[in-house]
Amino acid sequence: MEVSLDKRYPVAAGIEQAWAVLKDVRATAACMPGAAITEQTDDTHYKGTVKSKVGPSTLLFGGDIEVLGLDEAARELHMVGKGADKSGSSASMDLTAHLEPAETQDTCTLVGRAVVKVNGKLAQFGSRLLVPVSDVMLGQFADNFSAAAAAAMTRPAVVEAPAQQVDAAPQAQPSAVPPSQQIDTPPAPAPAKELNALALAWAVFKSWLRGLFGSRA
Amino acid sequence: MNAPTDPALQERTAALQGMGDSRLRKEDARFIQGKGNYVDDIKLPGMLHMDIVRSPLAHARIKRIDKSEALKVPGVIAVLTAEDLKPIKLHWMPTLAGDVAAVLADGKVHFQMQEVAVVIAEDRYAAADGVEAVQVEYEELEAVIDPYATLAPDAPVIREDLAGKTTGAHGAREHHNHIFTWEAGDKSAADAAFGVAPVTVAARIHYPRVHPCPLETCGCVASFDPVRGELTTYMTSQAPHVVRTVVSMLSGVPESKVRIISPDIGGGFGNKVGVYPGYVCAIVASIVLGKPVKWIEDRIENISTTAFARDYHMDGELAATPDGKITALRVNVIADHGAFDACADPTKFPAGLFHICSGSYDIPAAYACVKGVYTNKAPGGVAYRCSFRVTEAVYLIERMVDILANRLGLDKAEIRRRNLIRKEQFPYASPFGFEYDSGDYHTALAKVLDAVDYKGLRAEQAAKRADPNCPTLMGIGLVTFTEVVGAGPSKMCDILGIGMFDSCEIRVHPTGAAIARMGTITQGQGHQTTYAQIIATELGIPSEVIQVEEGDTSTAPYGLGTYGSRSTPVAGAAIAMAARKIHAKARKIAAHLLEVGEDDLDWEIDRFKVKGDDARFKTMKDICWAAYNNTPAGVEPGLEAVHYYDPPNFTYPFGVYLCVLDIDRGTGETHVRRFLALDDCGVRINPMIIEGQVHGGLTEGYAVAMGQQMPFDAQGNLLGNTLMDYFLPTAVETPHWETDYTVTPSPHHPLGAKGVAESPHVGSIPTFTAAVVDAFEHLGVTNMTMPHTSYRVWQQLKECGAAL
Amino acid sequence: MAKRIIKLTVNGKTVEKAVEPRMLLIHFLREECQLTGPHIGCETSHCGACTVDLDGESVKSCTHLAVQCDGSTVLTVEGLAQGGVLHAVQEGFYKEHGLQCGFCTPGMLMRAYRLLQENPDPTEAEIRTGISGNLCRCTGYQNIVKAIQYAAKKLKADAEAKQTVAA
Amino acid sequence: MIPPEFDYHAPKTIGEAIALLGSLSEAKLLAGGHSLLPMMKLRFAQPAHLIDINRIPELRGIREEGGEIVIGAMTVERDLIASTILQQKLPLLSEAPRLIADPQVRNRGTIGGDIAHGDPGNDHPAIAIALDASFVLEGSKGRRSVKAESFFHGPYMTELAEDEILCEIRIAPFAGGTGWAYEKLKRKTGDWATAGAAVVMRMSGGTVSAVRIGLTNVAPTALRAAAAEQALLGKALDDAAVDAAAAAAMAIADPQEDLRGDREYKTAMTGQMVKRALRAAAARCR
Repeated sequence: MEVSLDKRYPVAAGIEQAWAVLKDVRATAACMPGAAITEQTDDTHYKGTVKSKVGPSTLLFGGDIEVLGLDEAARELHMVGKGADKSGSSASMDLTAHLEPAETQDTCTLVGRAVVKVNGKLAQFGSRLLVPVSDVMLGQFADNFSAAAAAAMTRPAVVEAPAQQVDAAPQAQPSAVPPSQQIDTPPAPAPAKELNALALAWAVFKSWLRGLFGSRA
Repeated sequence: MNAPTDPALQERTAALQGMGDSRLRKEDARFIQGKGNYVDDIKLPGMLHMDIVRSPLAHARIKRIDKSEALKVPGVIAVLTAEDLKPIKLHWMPTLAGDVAAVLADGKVHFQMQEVAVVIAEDRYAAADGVEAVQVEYEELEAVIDPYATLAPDAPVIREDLAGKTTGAHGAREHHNHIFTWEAGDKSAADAAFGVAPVTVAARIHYPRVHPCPLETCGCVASFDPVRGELTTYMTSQAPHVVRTVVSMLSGVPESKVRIISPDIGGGFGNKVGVYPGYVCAIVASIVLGKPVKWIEDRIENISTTAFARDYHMDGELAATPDGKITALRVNVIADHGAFDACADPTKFPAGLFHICSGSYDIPAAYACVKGVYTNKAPGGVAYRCSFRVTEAVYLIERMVDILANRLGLDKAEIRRRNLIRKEQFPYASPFGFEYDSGDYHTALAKVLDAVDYKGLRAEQAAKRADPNCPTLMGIGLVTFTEVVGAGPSKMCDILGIGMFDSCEIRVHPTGAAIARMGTITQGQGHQTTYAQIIATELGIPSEVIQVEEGDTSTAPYGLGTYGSRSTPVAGAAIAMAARKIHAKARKIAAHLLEVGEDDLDWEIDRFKVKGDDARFKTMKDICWAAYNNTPAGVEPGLEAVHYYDPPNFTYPFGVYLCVLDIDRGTGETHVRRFLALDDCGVRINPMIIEGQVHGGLTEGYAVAMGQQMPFDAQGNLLGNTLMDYFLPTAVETPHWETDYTVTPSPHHPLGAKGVAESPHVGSIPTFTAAVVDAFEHLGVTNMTMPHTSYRVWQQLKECGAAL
Repeated sequence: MAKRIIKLTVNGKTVEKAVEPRMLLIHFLREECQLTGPHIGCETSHCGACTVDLDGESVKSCTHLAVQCDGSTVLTVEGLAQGGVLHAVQEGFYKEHGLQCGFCTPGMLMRAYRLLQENPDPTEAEIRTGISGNLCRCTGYQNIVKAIQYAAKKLKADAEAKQTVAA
Repeated sequence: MIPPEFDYHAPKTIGEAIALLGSLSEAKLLAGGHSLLPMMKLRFAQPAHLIDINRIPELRGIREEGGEIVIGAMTVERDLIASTILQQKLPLLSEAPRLIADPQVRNRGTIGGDIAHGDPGNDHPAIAIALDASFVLEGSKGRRSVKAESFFHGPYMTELAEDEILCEIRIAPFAGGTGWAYEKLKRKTGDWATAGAAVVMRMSGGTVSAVRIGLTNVAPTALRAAAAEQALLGKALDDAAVDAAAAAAMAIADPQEDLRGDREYKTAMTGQMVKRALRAAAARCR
């Protein structure tokens, strides 16, 4: 089961600040609901987890993230995440995101194209939910990203001068900043995020079973 | 059976409950009291439970399997992977089709939910916990789902284990995903006929992948006795003796020390013919651990991995004269066999008996070519309640005949009348080399058309079509099919080199009670009831005292099992022949007791009488007793016989089915208003059971035609593998069935019987499609692909501008 | 997980056992009580092969926890016949050829048994709806409908006979 | 298919249940269990605790109170069908459950469980919207009442807070002359709706004087087809009016594709079900 999503989200921060977050894989990953980077294996490879914990349901995806491209000039990040959970599902997302200036100096637009693929139980029981669920997840990602970018504004130290990176090959250099110095991206307003995550994941799990159980709890 | 008129004789005949009697079923007593003995009911001391770790991906490399967490789960005893099976060379196993199949994935998975590892634990709960704890790392590969795309030059290689193999079990392989190409008929004759034909029609007919889905899933209990070195396995198998042979070959345990017991089976329908990885792993686990190991599939595993059916993509062509006389048939098939060629067909027939596809029609020239291909789907290709690939064949020819009728503006009954093989042409040599044994197709057709007032129905349909405000579309489907069953003559048919005979052994005891054992195995067909009826009539002893036993390879004679409607045609014949051997000996004993010559005796129902002297006779009961204490000189005591029957030919049951349905133009829902099934299965042994078999076959046919499907997405995920989505109709959806019959005995079968259980499945499916398509015919539609769900039918309504 | 002691009446006998909270009623009956009449066909509450009578209602025991049944009364197909005499529904299935492979039969019988108490004189449509939670792959239901009609008739006759005796 | 381990609790009162819900982590309420248990067998759901609310008498039963019909949330479908109160005063609610699941499941499945899950595929949400029902919720902060129409926020997102339990469904009995219908298209017995429509209406002087329409499984939540209602009010129920209402309902349908059909089919079926339900309801208006 595969779907492509093209999205545009407003960001409540200037393009430079937003780029500071976007090019930082850890910071960007942290904006994905329930996602976390657990380990960096080399310049472009990371290990991470995505956890959706909802009512009775827990889906823990462990997997790899590879940064395929980080284009300073185009303000574009291209990364692929692949993972599997223990109950027999796997999922992957090929994400290309770049930033465009907006009308005002202190806002910009996050433009994303994601190709989401799911296999196993997820695809068998929940394929029809893929689009709406991905929509919600990306929507939350955008909110968190915007919040992170806004927060980053107050931390000019971590924003490298573009000049240094202008000639950067598409090959990513996220390790230019050692993990220890990475900005700790503030989470989006916790209650809100949690509520969404709960409702969302509950939706996912219950929805997988839609069409599966012609009966009632 | 010419029934006697004398009341006394009638009474004695009735007392036997023999051939033709609607005898109530002997097996029911245990089933209605919950005392059936199905495989999951079997509990052995110290028995362990096995569960299977399966791949979420359809095509992937296995990078790593980590058992450690699973082994920590309380109650888990062992976890086996391909690496554990390698030393004993059991990580791959041979298939019935001459291919090999992975028992546990060997570095690569080829279809979704393929077996990757097994967990053996103290109970099924711990086993399930263990399965969840096994960590497997995969590297996803591009999956190939489309059977045409799989033959593209650059298509991913599905079977790396076959690299460099340019020939398979059935000849040359022309592509890395190609299995075989099989031809039948006379291509040049067919091509010539098409060359000069004034009328030709062509169509691509897809018969989608479906699953037999018996209510009981597959399973086994393997029990190896390390002291005696004996392996006993209780197994849901339609062919226990063949399985024993395979198990012996695989395990190295001598066949004499392998015992396969098929207990009560909760429906088979072809799903339980094959040998599955679960069986092999349970057996290995039992041998390794020295304890009984039970494996029971769950429903999702059953639908997803064990033995699908059909998946034939057929390009059919008919050549004809302007007045509708068919002159030639050509058909080219792409057969999607999934990741391993595990079709259950006679060895020499990789496409089964698909070449019955000239059907009930007198077609001078015909040619068929079937190409088998690999895709990233589960293996199978079994005969789902039909003889090998006969359902596909009948579907093809019946669709093509309707399409030709449409082209010529001929009525569907009329075009059949013009092409059906005539009574006097039997035995009829088909263009594919079959010799149809007997038939009277025109009589059967006329009987059905009269019964439903066919003319009246067509008039009603015309009136409805003329009314633009009519909320429904009315369709009439008519099918005149011929099956080929009873595989089969060993000169043509074998499995693993073993001829497809079947067997019977009868022992009659002093009191006149008998035990009979066969190589077949009932899955609901009522063998214990009907087989006894055959013996009762042949030997004149009551059915009630005849015990029929099957399914235990240690007690039953070797037989090929029950599938492809072969029990009555093959085992039924073996029973009659064995009984006749006993009958001949009984005559000797009777002559001895009555002190007359054998030729001075007449047989009458249950006794030998001295010609012309009704007072002097010996009943079979008398003779049975004498057989153990007073046999003539030179005649050994006892009264038993064995017969292995190798049929001289297949049998060819036929039928005429008619369906009337109405389609709701608003929702696309179909309502079957009437369905009449006329079957001719030759001589009828138990009419009650025959009618029951027909009801069941029609209902399965309805399910296949109207709802069953196994949809895959581009990555090879099977969508809809539970009973929520996989269509098994309830009593509410199932139509009311009308049945009728004619009797045209098989000339070569000792009883004249042909077999019936599968005709209604084979015959009804094209009838439903014909009816649905017929409803749209005036709108220019000539074919539609199953299943005819409300959704698909509505799409057709919309396309034709007929949706409300 | 700590086991719970549950006590229930199964086919007239009191059964007291310690079970895991997650144990399904169908497994409790089949594994703990050795009552293998009820079968497992789909595990998602669609096929009805596991149907038993729980406190006077038909339920699918594959979708029910044993702990939920503490204090309950369960009747399975094994408890239908009384004193060696088949119940009318059992007789009906036999006489009308209402079964073939027999796998759905125990659930079908238990549903028919309860249906005829809910509605002693059902129409064919009511019977078909009444057993729509039970799947059969063999019979096409036509003879099952006849079997239930047979049982309805017999139960009615038996009841009338009783009344005349009483009168 | 074996559920994972969990601990089991069977409170006897609503208060105990709410307390458990507040104190236990990863706890889930167990009502009829016919969605939750299969989900657990698939190991999608792995609650540490199940709180079985089947043994709470105050959650069951149907009664009349202050001019309202009050239905306990744990009242099973079979009891709705059998209720003489409903048959006489809210016939839609005793008739519609016949189209839900199958007889065995209707013996366990509850109206409250059906509603509380907020599953757009469930039938009661749309029916409750058509009936203008109120839901009584109770939690640690006490009781509150919510209109059916404003209860469903998204797929499985409802007004119900984590520590709240749906206790009652309150509905005003039908006024004289009220017509009703629930039309549900499904593939087979026990299936979820491909599309469904619930209608409650009254006519006076040959025109529609009141009407409420609820839609099942054609959007992320059950919907009230307000525009469709407006298209009918004050009009005679002729083909034009019915078509207009159906069109208005189709306009708000936002279904997801699945094996039942694509968006186009489900949207079209929304219109079909609305038309059929309106005609059936009209035929019952006296």
